[in-house]
Amino acid sequence: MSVPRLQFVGISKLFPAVRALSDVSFSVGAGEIHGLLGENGAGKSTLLRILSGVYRPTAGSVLIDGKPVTLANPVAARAAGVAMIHQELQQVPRLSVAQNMFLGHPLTRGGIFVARREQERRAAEALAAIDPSIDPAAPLGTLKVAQRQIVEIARALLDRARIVAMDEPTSSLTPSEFERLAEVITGLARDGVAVVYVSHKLDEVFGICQRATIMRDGVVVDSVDLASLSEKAVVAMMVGRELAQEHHNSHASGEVMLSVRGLASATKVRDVSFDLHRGEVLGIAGLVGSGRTELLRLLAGVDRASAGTIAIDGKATRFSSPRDAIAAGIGLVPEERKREGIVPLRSITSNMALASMGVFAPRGVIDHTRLKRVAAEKMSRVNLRPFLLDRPIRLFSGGNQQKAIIGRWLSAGTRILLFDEPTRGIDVGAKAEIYHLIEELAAEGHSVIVVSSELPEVIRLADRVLVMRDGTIAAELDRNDISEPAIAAHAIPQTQTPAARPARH
Amino acid sequence: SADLAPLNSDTEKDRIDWSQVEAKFGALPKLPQGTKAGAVSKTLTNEYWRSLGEGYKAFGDKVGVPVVYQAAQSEGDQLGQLTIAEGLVTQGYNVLLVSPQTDANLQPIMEQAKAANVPVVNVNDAVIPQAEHYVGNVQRDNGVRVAKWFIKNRPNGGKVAIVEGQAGVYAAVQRTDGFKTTISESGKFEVVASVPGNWDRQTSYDAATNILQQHPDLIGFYANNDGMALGIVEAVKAAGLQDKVAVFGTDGISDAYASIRAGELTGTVDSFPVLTGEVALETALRLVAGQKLPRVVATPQALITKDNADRYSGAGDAVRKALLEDAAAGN
Amino acid sequence: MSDTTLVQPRTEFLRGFSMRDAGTLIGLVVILVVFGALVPGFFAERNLINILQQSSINACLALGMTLVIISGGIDLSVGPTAALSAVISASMLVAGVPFPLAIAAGFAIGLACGLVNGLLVAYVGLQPFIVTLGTLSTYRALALIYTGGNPVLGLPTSFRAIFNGSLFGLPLAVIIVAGVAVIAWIVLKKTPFGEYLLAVGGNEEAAYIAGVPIARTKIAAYMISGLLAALAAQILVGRLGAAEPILGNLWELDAIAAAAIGGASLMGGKGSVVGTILGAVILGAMRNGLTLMNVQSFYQLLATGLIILAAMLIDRVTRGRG
Amino acid sequence: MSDTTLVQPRTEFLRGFSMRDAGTLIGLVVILVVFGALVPGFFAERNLINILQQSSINACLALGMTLVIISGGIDLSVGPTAALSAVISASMLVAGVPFPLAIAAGFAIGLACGLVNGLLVAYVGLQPFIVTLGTLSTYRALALIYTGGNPVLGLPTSFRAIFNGSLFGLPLAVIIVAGVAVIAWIVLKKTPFGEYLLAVGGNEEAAYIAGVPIARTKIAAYMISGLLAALAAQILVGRLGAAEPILGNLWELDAIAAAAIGGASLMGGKGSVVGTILGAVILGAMRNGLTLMNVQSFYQLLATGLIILAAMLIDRVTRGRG
Ligand SMILES: Nc1ncnc2c1ncn2[C@@H]1O[C@H](COP(=O)(O)OP(=O)(O)OP(=O)(O)O)[C@@H](O)[C@H]1O
Ligand SMILES: Nc1ncnc2c1ncn2[C@@H]1O[C@H](COP(=O)(O)OP(=O)(O)OP(=O)(O)O)[C@@H](O)[C@H]1O
Ligand SMILES: [Mg+2]
Ligand SMILES: [Mg+2]
Repeated sequence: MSVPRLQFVGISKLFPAVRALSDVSFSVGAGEIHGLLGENGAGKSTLLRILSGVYRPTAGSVLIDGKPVTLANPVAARAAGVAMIHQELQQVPRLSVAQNMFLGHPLTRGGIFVARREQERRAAEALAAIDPSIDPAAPLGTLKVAQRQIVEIARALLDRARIVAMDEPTSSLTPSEFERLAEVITGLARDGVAVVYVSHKLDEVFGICQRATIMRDGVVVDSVDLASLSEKAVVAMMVGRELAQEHHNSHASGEVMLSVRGLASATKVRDVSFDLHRGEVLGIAGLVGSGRTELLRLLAGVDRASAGTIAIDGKATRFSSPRDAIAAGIGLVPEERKREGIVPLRSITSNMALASMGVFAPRGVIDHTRLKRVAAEKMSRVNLRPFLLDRPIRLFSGGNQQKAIIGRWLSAGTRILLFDEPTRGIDVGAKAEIYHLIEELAAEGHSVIVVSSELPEVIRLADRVLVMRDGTIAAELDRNDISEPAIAAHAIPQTQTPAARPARH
Repeated sequence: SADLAPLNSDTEKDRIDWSQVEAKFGALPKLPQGTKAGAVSKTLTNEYWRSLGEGYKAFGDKVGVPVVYQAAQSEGDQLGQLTIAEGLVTQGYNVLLVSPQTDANLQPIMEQAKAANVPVVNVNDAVIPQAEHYVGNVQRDNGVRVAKWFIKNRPNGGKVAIVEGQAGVYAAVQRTDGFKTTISESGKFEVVASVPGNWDRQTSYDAATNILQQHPDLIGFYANNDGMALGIVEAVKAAGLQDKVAVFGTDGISDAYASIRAGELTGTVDSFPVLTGEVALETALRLVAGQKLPRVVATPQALITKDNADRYSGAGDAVRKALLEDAAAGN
Repeated sequence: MSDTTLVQPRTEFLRGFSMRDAGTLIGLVVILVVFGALVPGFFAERNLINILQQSSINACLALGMTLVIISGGIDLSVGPTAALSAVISASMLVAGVPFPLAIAAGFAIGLACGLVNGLLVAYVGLQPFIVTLGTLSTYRALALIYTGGNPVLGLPTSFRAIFNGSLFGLPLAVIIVAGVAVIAWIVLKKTPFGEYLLAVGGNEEAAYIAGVPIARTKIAAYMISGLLAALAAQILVGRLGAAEPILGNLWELDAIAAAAIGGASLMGGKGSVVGTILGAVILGAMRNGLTLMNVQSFYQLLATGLIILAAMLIDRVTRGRG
Repeated sequence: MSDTTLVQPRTEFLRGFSMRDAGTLIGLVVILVVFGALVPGFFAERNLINILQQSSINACLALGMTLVIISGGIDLSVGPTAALSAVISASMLVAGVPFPLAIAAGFAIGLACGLVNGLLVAYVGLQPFIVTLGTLSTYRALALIYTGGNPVLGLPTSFRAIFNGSLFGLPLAVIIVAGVAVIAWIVLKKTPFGEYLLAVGGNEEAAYIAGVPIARTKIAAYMISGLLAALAAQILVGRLGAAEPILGNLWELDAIAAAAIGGASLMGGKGSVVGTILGAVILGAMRNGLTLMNVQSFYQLLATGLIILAAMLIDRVTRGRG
């Protein structure tokens, strides 16, 4: 048997106060697509960051084609033939798409000037495989998250690397975009590239990976052949327990909590009307760019509506800031966690308490005893890991950051919760917890809106689904009518124009 | 003496000219053993203040009194200067010579020194209202002298311009006012511009360029110090007007003398910092010895032009002699 | 779960006095030891009190500056704000207005100056550096115009006693600023406003979505900075017995230096009250020591520059790659 | 591919001259029109040339500052760097060292000063503001110590002619700075280094992961800033005929103001060469106009402050929510 393309041998990584990896060993052959699975905080990103030269391992070594390599920095890793798609988008918004893709190793004319046209041409080629609609000359900041993620993927393809590491490359992508990505990845494997693929979407992993390594709390549980295992068995290995298959329970009452009429924004949302009932979980589905995020932002007071009314408990309200919406009982769990969700240098507790300072400081001074008690309570409810409430949130894995943001609204006593892609980048275990949580909230009489690009998620959670298309509501599906084909039928524009192209500014 | 009227060094009545001190109070009395003097200057980045320090040192050496001479880190560092002065008081110097950044920033020293029974002499420029002793020249007189030169040497009058020092600084205000008032009273001159130069060569150069551009028929500039005047000289040269425009500075730094000799700067009002330093330390030591002196000891100044530059730029004693002659002659 | 309780006490301690502050403290200790060895009488009680007193005005300003810096801004206009507040309040005193009213007016001016800065930053959305650079000139000009460039003299002696007295052998100014520091510490650590400041400076967008009143928080930071500048002005006027329109020249640089030495990040979201106070004392001790050593002013300037760099280096080394 | 060529000219133009620059240009036009109406002779060719000449030094510094600001830093030490470079180069000239050597030495000093700043920022990881605040004092002190505080006079006239001459009726200084601006524009827009600057200032982590040489990029920015400060010093020395150790006082503020008015963001990642030049001319035109109007010094200070604020406001309004 030939030497594996990539071998991790006894890798350990210690951060101050945290052992992120202990003695991790496994190998990936040339032409293999290898899944890397594990719950939030299992250490997947840390391992890949070691592979891509961002972190140095505390112990252990990485072998490429049997030879130990020193991956001292990203440049060395690239030179060793490693390309990486990072979980957090690593991009410069003010540079163009092509400039971002060639950042660090631009094409030049005579070694002096950046060969822009050439870069843009090559970028377009790489992008064409997944989303040809992206203009390589556009400033990256004008792209939507999903497109930015595609740019990130295309960038890794440019390198013609021997090893491609993908850390949740599809967290913002739709299933159809995944299909195209899958083709690209299989193509890479066919060319002998070793691919390490991290995703919380098990169907994807089962779809394209032959083997997978499963990690839990920084150690390898096992490297397995996926063909011989069920999803359920893999999940059990990931979480260390069996996850109960949950069913949808409705707690919706007839009482209207939130009533939206003719709501519109200056840019995208047009004439949206619907009611949200007490205890109801309302799903909003639609294609990327259909205006779901923007609708939630209007409801949460983040953006101003240009027309229409919002009434809560029958009382018409106007939001001039999220503060007003929060006072009215509405809270948003945003889509872009890093940019819109967390205050990176602050602790989990501070991040959690940010929206409910008034509650914790009834007389102007924060009651830290109470704050700690509530933080401990809420964070154990969302199962934060590691359970270090005073640690800066930036040191937590993405999934755990999300839990703190959810905790924020739990402690603020919010009655209407708006989730924008609530489980993006969140593992199966936590996902189940969050689903359970959403149901509990509904049972307690909260009203919930869930925007999600994962149809199973919508189907699992929603009592009722609104399908958005081009900024407006194309259909309303009752619980009994909810199905993937039904949603897809309404989401896709009837005329055969290409799927809603994002507006550029 | 809390009821001491706020000092105006230019107009104070209780004053004596430096040339009269010896005649009136006799030779410097014997000093207590171990007398040492502390001095705080405004800045050492300007030659004027360094020369003042040389004067202190020269006189100190002559009479065997050690002098420390410290300065703030930059002009305008008001609290830094206060820190320095406070340090000198706590260190037990017998007399303090201070040249404050502003009229008020060394005020606390007056009280601390009083408590420690240390006399304080305010030397030149900014004036501490509570000062019991002041040694220095009449700031206003600076401008007046230059104005008189114009009245005498440019009998036909014409347009003149002023480049001022830092806004709000006593010396700058007084000098400007002296010039403006005197030259305006003559009736033949017009002050077409009076703009800030912030004690800065480059700023003054730019200001002068702009003024000359607007008034090519200008006949003269008056600058509140020599650095600014030397910047103006360059602007005048660049405009090709060196034969038509007279430029005057203030302070009498060595560069100004060099420029006057080279025929570029028309003149400067020298306030003889070295001599001022000597007079100031002498005054301070007389106070240490217990003499009661008038509140202001006026030091000399003279308008220097090419004609008389040599008379005022020789060795220390020669200048002293020349100035004593001037004083006797009453100018 | 079990080790959470173990970790807690240390965490609690670290909250009040972080690793970062320990770094600054080491910097201060090094400087004190060096000067103590070089300068006889440096550790005399009188001299230590002098250091505190000489640091008090800068510390007062630096506390306000720290809050502004944490919010992601900067306030270059503290000196002119102090000057404007000083001359107006002083001329009211000279005109016979009762003390409390005149002092209140001075504080009101400080607040108003801060308000203007805050409004331009928070509502108009201009860059803090350039806004306060503009108001730096503007407020200074107003102070000069108001007084015609002359100092305001002849303040009632009884007024001066308020800010210039002593209590338990400590100058009142030191006690007042210590009080301000305690309040600032409480505000930053214990109140919603403190959390808001850290959040706004740390991630404005996230803070906005979480319902933090961005504009109000920023404006409040600038107003506090203005208020503390006015307080510093009162202390100084009490010390000097006069209010000058050119008072407070270059104060902003010292205040920023103190905050930065103390660990505030000019990128926002980070800063410490304890650190800032230590930073101000480092700068004060340095000036005092250099003067006592009779270092010539050019070399003092050199030492100032090098010590700022050294303090940052020591701090950098002691806290590691943080 | 076919419509690329159609779109090209507009894109190309917009790339060079953005909306943001248009805002700055409007600011400049407003100021010119106002002064033109108030001051007779403001639009005289001679005066316009004066404005350019008087803006040239600040523009030169501001270009370097812009690069540093784009990289996410700031350089407060430009004035003292210029002074140190000026006095050393001038004393070599006075000592009879050949021009090219003396000028090269001056430039080398500028580069060295920038290198120190850059190393402390990039390798030691100190905050740019505080590093250059420290070197601001340090370099100034070195210049003062080197000269004993005295200006260096008696420069050969033939040397002065180099930077003080005219070509086609334009002062050489203006032509030199225009050349520097063109180079800076090309560097920023067309070279990898320009991209790296934007990337490092825009998202340092992403830049690092992409393999951008972070440290080298930052150091280069500070070295360019130092070099341009040295160039500004040569121009000024040529103009004034003297190299003073106190030269360049407060230059940093003017340079930062020009860059900020021109659209540079002190948060990094953003800035425009065209905008900076316009910003420098705005400031120059303002000073010129106020002097010609013979505005009294207090009111000039007031006007300076208000015009900086107004320029930022005009700009803010014209570019909308950007
Ligand atoms: N820079 C750091 N400093 C300290 N701890 C860190 C750092 N980066 C990661 N960790 C910790 O290391 C552990 C592993 O994190 P990692 O990001 O690798 O998890 P992950 O498996 O990628 O999770 P997710 O699925 O949420 O992305 C977590 O406990 C995390 O908090
Ligand atoms: N703050 C904003 N400023 C400008 N344009 C925006 C803003 N937010 C959204 N858009 C644009 O509005 C359009 C609708 O995007 P939106 O994010 O609402 O879609 P979505 O259906 O939520 O898609 P996704 O699932 O990717 O979030 C997009 O073209 C997006 O670029
Ligand atoms: Mg991860
Ligand atoms: Mg969305």
